[in-house]
Amino acid sequence: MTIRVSVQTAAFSMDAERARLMQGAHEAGGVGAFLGVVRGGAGLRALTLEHYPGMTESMIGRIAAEAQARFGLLGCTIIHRVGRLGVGEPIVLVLCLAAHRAAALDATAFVMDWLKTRAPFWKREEFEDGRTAWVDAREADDAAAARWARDGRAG
Amino acid sequence: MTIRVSVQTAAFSMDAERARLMQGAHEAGGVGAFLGVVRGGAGLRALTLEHYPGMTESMIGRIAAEAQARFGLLGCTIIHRVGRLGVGEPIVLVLCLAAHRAAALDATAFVMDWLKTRAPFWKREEFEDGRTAWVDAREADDAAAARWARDGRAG
Amino acid sequence: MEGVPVITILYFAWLRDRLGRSSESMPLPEGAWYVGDVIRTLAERDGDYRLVFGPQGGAIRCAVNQEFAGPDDGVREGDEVAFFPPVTGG
Amino acid sequence: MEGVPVITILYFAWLRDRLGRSSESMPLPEGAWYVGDVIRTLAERDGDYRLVFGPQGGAIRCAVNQEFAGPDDGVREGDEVAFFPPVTGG
Repeated sequence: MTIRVSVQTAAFSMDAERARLMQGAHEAGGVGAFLGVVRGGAGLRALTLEHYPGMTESMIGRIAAEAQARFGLLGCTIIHRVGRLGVGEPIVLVLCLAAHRAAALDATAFVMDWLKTRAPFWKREEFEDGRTAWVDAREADDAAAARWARDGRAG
Repeated sequence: MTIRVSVQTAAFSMDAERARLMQGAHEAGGVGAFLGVVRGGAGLRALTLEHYPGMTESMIGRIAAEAQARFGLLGCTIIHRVGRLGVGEPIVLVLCLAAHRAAALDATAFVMDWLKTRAPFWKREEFEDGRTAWVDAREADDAAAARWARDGRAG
Repeated sequence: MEGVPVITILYFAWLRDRLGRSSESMPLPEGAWYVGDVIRTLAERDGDYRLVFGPQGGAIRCAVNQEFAGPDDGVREGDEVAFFPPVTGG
Repeated sequence: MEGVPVITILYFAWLRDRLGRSSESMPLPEGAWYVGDVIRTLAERDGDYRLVFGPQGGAIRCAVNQEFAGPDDGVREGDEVAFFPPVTGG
């Protein structure tokens, strides 16, 4: 089991991360993935992501370890960018390596739901007219994360 | 809505396909993805994938259109390789672009389940000792696809 | 053979390996004709055809003009009728 | 200040913007001390602190030594106590 966690300003490559994750994992059948990007609309120009250094890495590492245990993953990569990101730019990449597709995709959804509610990141929106505003947390994200606690699929 | 279907022998790039899928889709929030690879074990050396040209493309196109309608996708890319592929090599890539992560990941699972049961591909295994054998269809795949018919999540 | 209505039959995967061919033409008798009739006609042949299409054969799927089809689906002149094992892609 | 037990307080996102600082030290009185006590102490200050930590303030989360914590969690000398809005990553 390989867990790789990175909080970075730089862009990332899905191909490079996929190759790194799969290195030597001959029993792997597939990689589930989610790539989150800055969604445009309502005059949004960019987001600035801030985080709590130290706590971020530790919480993400725990989320990855929890996913590994629940879904029997062979590996998990979580990369989260910080800093200023324009509309359409990638924010987050989750890759979950498993023997079978159901585990890989369920684990990916699990990681994203927990990232949204447990990892200390905050987004500030910047609009075309120069206005900025901190993004409010969505109740829907708490609900999405909570379903893993009552869900029969795992644990 | 952009649907891209390709059946090819060549390798593919997740980064290039992701960029192509997202081109101009400013309302997109994320990409759900699955990359299937040749799983090793039991002395397996390679798989050879055969398909039914014409019917394959038409069935995959329909699966993508069905996913778009059910999950409100902004785009869907399905690339399936044919020919001889060694252990660890990518076989299939599914990318589903949506405004929100749940739709993107659910659609990815939906596409994979239907690909396994409706797209006319066949795999022949080739072992270290030179033996070859056609892979039997898994009943688990029929069950996975059937759940979308009774599942309340969509249609 | 001019004037005789025919269908094209395609074989994939282990069916093709076993029968030693990937396609053939089959003349179509007069009257209504169904996928089930094509299977029975093939099963009545000797050797490998009987093994593949007879009651001892493995699981087989069929498509007519690239649409999945069952024994009760009709077959007409010029149709492409494909036989293959359950699919194993993805 | 030598010898006086202190904790470090961190502020993130709109709390930091509103308070105009990202961190500060707070002396710790004698006896048992909890996150709720820290919040009350900050809310009793003037101006922006009262707006942020008082009953009219927005939703706030807390972490003690980088673990999520609630009002009943203890605080000890040298602890890092962080206040921030509900998270919005991913």
